[in-house]
Amino acid sequence: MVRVSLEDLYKEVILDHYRTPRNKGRLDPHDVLLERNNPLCGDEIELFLKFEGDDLQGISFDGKGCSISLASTSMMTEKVQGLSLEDARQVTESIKRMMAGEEEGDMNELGDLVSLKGVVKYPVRIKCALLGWNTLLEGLEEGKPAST
Amino acid sequence: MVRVSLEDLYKEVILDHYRTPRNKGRLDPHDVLLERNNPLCGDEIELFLKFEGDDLQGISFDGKGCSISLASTSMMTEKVQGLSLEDARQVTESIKRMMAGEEEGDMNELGDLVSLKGVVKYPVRIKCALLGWNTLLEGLEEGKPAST
Amino acid sequence: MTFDAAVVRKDFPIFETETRGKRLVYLDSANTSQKPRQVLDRITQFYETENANVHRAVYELSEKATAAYEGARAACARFIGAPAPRSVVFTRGTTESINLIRFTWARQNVREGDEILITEMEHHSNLIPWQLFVQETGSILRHLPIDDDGRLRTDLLEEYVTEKTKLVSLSLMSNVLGTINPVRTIADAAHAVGAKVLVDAAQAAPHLRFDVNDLDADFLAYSSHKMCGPTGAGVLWGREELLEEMPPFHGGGEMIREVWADRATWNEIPYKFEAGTPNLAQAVGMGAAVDYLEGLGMEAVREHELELTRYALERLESIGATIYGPRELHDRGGVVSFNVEGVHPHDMSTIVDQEGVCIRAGHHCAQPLMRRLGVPATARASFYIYNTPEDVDVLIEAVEKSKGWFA
Amino acid sequence: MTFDAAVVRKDFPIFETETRGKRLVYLDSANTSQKPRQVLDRITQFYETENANVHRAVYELSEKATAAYEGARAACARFIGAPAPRSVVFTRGTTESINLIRFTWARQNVREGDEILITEMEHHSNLIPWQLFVQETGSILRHLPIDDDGRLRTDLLEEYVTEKTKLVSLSLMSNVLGTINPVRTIADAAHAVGAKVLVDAAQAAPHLRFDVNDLDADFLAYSSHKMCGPTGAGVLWGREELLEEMPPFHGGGEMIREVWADRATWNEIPYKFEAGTPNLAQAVGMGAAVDYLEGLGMEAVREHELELTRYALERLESIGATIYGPRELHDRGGVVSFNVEGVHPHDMSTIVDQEGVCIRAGHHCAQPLMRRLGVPATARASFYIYNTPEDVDVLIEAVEKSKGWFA
Ligand SMILES: Cc1ncc(COP(=O)(O)O)c(C=O)c1O
Ligand SMILES: Cc1ncc(COP(=O)(O)O)c(C=O)c1O
Repeated sequence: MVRVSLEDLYKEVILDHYRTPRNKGRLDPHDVLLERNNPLCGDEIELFLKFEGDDLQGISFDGKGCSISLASTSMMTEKVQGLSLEDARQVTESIKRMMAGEEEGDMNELGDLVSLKGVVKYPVRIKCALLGWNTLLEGLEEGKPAST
Repeated sequence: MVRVSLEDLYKEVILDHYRTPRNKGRLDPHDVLLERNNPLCGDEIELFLKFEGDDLQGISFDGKGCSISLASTSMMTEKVQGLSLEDARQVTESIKRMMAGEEEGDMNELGDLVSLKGVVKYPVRIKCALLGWNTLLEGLEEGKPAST
Repeated sequence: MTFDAAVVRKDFPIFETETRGKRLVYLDSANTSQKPRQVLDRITQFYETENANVHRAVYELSEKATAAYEGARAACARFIGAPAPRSVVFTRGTTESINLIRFTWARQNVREGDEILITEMEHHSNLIPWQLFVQETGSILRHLPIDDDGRLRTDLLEEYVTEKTKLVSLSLMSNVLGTINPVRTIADAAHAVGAKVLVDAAQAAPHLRFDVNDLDADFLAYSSHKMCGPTGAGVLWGREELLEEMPPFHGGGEMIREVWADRATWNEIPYKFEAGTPNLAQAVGMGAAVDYLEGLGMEAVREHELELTRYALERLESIGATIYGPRELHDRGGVVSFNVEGVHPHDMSTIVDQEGVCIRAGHHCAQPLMRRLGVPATARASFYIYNTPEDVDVLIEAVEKSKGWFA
Repeated sequence: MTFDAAVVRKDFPIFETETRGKRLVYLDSANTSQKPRQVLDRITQFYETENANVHRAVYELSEKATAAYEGARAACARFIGAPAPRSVVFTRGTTESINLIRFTWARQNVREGDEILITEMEHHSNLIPWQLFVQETGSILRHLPIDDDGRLRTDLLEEYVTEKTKLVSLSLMSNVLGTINPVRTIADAAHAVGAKVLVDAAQAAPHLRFDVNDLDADFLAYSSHKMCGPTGAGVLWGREELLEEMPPFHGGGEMIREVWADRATWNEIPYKFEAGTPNLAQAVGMGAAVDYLEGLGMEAVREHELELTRYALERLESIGATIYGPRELHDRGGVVSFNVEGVHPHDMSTIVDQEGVCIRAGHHCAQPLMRRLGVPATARASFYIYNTPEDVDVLIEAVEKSKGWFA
């Protein structure tokens, strides 16, 4: 298992996205807008989704919170933008399994996102890291059903 | 302090009164009848009192329960019968203080009753020993007020 | 496969002490059990190396505390065959667990004119909450009778379980009679009319292997202190879907999700029912008690107690004691209530205490049952894993002695 | 006359452990405190030499247990200047104590249209019970505001304490701001209109000397685990005449006197409110914690904490932290909430944890207060008898480090 020190986790992954969030701000037009929060730390996000057929054509977010929740959400938007709903769902499930410690996390599938695994060592922060992903999962439900 | 073994307490004091209770049965006529119990052990007594002016002219009891509650009540009736209400009250208070461990118990005032002190070593049984006395105290309240 | 109680006894530091200068013969485990070193050590270890508040804080110590606490929850779930740890709510004990149902599920689901069925052998903890509840709501409390052997009159179920019945609450094992009740039969009858079943497992959990699925229970309560665990801990298990639907009980920290000045939303189960700082070290200790008992094996525990009970019943009958509760061993636990002619149980208890024997005397928190049995009180000996046949011998000798005093 | 915290620290075994390979700097005592050996030993001693159920049994072991339990009650009464042990009810903690009043006294005395007054700085444990209560009864919940310094607006008392006010429930010390509230002033106003006063002393009891008579409180709640005692114990103190009048809360063993199938009578106070097997060992441990704190002297405790707080405020201000709560030390306890520009408190907490520093980050069970302060969360350092100025130095260094990461 890759051992990432907290300092590396922050300095090499989190801070970049925290300081320069990708896809931040309102997305217009959008098909779905979800507001979710993590009352424990006061993290709040708004997630905007735009569908095109079976694809997640557009995604953006806004919000405030700790660096882990915001960076994780920013990385998420980069990763899933343009994927099919089904693929987006699968990536999300992989991330959730990885954060639950059930899976190592596949570099090929997840790329950079694997570095989020460093958070697993800080159980209380896992909720922060997953806030965006859980919101996305809800949002995908409202999109076109993937192959049925 | 007199050290009474449990065996002595039972054999020399309690059992005599338990087997041959004094003043047992209904007293007629009576001025006061009180039924009281100690739900913890299921002890139940009925106490009959007859007043004559300021004196406790007659007293009897009936009931069922453990040997300590019945013997103590039997001894009580022997002791207070014929006393003035005020004296009966004072004896009762002395017994209660003795059982609370606040007083040694005065042989002159209490006589045989001092041997009840052996019960102090068995705190849960103190309630048994005092059932009759507490009932008497209530009953005396209903008698003529002592010197006011 | 059973164990050697004399060896098990060595796990329990209290047996290194004497009482009244005599070897301690502790026969009051139905009241509260003694605690093995393994459990005490776990509690101390928690305070010495993991102590912090749970769930709320980010630092490592709090994570350790949370892991210990949630690990205990998983153990307490596994112990009763509960499918998911999240269906286990930590409480102070059985009494609080039952009252929790009174203030939540029952308030939501039982209305004026509805019936709650308990039995004639219930502990006050499974009686008074329902008395209070029916007084508050105008519902009706009924009591399924027992027969003269101390077994439930299941032949009367049809009469007592009706369309009006909303809840059947009964003990899996009686703390006075030792009877093990046919909960599954009763649950089937209850479910047939749409009623829910709450099982008081305070006496069963320490002594019997059972499974909430086999019992088909809807709720089940048990206490730590009677099963080698610390005081101040207990469990309310409930079907997840029922717990989800129930309103919260106490308000406070941890049971909330979002809070405004005038309203709030609730945390997920089981936290919704765990307001305030939980009994952390006690839950952890209860988990250790589960581990300890599972180490011995609950089948072995049961077998050991059956042997002691057989022997005790035999010896008590041989000295002419009256036994309350079933005489045969089938569906019977290691609780033996008895009386000896001419000796009030309170006197007996005081006298045998001189010989180092701890038995309970009184109504055993079951006054209505005492009335049904027609006695003001009984003596009661109850057995556990650290008791030996020698303990029974000392008991019998001491009882004989008390008879001698009153002869 | 104060004590040497470095010496006191040696009483606490947890400080022999390390966290993340660093010296443990525990600054989360407002959440839960660490436990001294003296308390842990007392708990173990109870289980090893006195363990039995209380009140109910006749034998010597049970008498010892009862004496230990009632001795603890006397200690907990003395600690808050309560006139009689019988006015002290043992609960699981402050949260349960407050909910007990909600389900008993309040149900009996607060009606539709009546008002309950709390404050803007209350912990969820003194907020949610009243939200639930007013929803259940149609009464009204009001919040006495605070000023920007984090002190209660006592100048508004006349407006908030009215003829409709039946209960004023407030904390003696805030777990977020550190403010020590002028309870006596508020109690006088409440009593002038016939309202009762419930004091949440969860934060005050571990740190301040106070007396229920001087406060002129009617009820007061505090928790063991925050004051060197075990988890799973707490106190509800009440004026005897109020406790006498109140209906019982939980139904079960011990709280009854006589029981029939359909009704029962109640035991005397405090037992009327202690249904079921109590948290015996925890109460005994809480008593030992009282003894331990009284051994140090509560004045000395206060003085020690004031010094640490002065130093911490000074150093935090010197690194540009925003402080929430009073800046001056008068009427202020050793709880310091703060934020550092650019570093979310959760990130800070995770980062300082790497340096062995345990601080709390979040809403501290006071979400409405967070909104009033206009922040989603704060970091919080809280001090106790085992903290030293060195701990503050390590904290400041660690906070600087977290700033560095985000610089
Ligand atoms: C001010 C205040 N009130 C109430 C509580 C609740 O106490 P407990 O969690 O011990 O029930 C706390 C602590 O969490 C507190 O700080
Ligand atoms: C059958 C039964 N139910 C309930 C209880 C109450 O348990 P606790 O006192 O642990 O709340 C007991 C024990 O006292 C019991 O024996």
